[in-house]
Amino acid sequence: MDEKLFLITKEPLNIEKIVNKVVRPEAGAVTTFIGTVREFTKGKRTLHLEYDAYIPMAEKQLSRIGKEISEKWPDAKTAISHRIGRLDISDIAVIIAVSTPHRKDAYKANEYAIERIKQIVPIWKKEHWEDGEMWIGDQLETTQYPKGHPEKEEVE
Amino acid sequence: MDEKLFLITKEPLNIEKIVNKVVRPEAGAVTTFIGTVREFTKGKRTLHLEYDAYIPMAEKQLSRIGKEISEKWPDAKTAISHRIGRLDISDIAVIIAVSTPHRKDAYKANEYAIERIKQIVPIWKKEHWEDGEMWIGDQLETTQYPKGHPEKEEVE
Amino acid sequence: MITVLLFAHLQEVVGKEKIILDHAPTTVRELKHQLQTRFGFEKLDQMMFAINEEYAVDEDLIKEHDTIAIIPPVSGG
Amino acid sequence: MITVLLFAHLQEVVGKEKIILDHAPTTVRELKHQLQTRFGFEKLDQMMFAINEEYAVDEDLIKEHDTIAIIPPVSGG
Repeated sequence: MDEKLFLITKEPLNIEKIVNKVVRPEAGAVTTFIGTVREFTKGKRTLHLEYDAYIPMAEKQLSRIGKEISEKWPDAKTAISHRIGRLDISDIAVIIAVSTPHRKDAYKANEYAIERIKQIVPIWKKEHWEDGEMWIGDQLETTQYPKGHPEKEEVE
Repeated sequence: MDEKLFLITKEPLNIEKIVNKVVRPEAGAVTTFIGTVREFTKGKRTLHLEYDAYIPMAEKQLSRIGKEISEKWPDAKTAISHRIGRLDISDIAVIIAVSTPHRKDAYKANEYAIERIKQIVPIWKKEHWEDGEMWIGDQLETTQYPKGHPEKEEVE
Repeated sequence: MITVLLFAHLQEVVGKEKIILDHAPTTVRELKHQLQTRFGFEKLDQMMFAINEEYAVDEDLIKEHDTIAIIPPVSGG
Repeated sequence: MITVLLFAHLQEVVGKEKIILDHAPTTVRELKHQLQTRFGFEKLDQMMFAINEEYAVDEDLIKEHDTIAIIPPVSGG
């Protein structure tokens, strides 16, 4: 199960395990992005977080991001795991690992992955503060989907 | 000893351990760069590598890179470990971990670190091929140090 | 019959993980209309919709036994 | 007396990890000159030099008991 390259899981994430999914003799560089639960956002203190996902679709979307990366950077190999359920401060929510023969691509492809996750993967975060809680939507705050769907180039 | 943020070591590198040196409640993003031994470079097959370092100076230079990063990205925290001695294919030679409150900085600061390592840290790699061996110099192949020293902005 | 899956705050507001509709609306647009008029859903223009785990546009057709998901702006990562 | 540390291919070519000089040359430039004439070192212009673990330029002064390192182009990472 957790040998999947693209995984949504309730279990704590292990960096080593995810990196090992992409390490290859022909790759000299692996970049990882590790998203952890931050305590303060714009001065407001988070007690803990809760993540929900449309699991089968989220895994499909993660794997589509992997495919997009392979199209843009043909020698890249990508693995992404996202945790759901309750997470405490400094817990790891997401790990993206990308291996490439040369390092510049590994950085670019990795950053591409996190941006795409925030656009197209059906995962939602609920913030729990001292004085309340809220499901957070549209972190990028750049798109409003006036037509009820992402633009063509975002979903194709 | 291996709680040092900037370390040269003969021991295998552990990603989790190095990431944990920079995880903080105020940081939501950690990027890592993991440099592994690549089997083929420009079509030539590497059997294994050997790294040598001027250890005390190399650790000083790594820690100077950490300081440079803190000047450019004041909220960043950096840890770097570089392994020396004999390394086989896919072994990890270097791990750079950078945590920041926001992700864009974590990518930029991390990439800055690997570029600087290749400029100013006294570590040398010896390639062992099927038909010979050689100490590799000046991987960037951009500088020749005609004056016998790096330019001012590189060492200050 | 179609299934409409709810997530995040929608799931909490409606108090259910899914809604079962006896008759499949013809399109996503028609489904949105029904959700608004029959169930009082608001701000559906800010939601994405998926049919069988793939993003769908207003014009996409809905078939019997399809699974539709209402997808609020995502906030993973 | 000063110590001159050698690394990588220089260490192998010379067959030693360091050279001890009885008298400290006055500057890095003067040291380079001695290394060339007395020990036959080549391509020193392509090397960096460090005095006591800090990069040094040709004009930098060398003192008694300093540790000098000859630093070939680096290839870590």
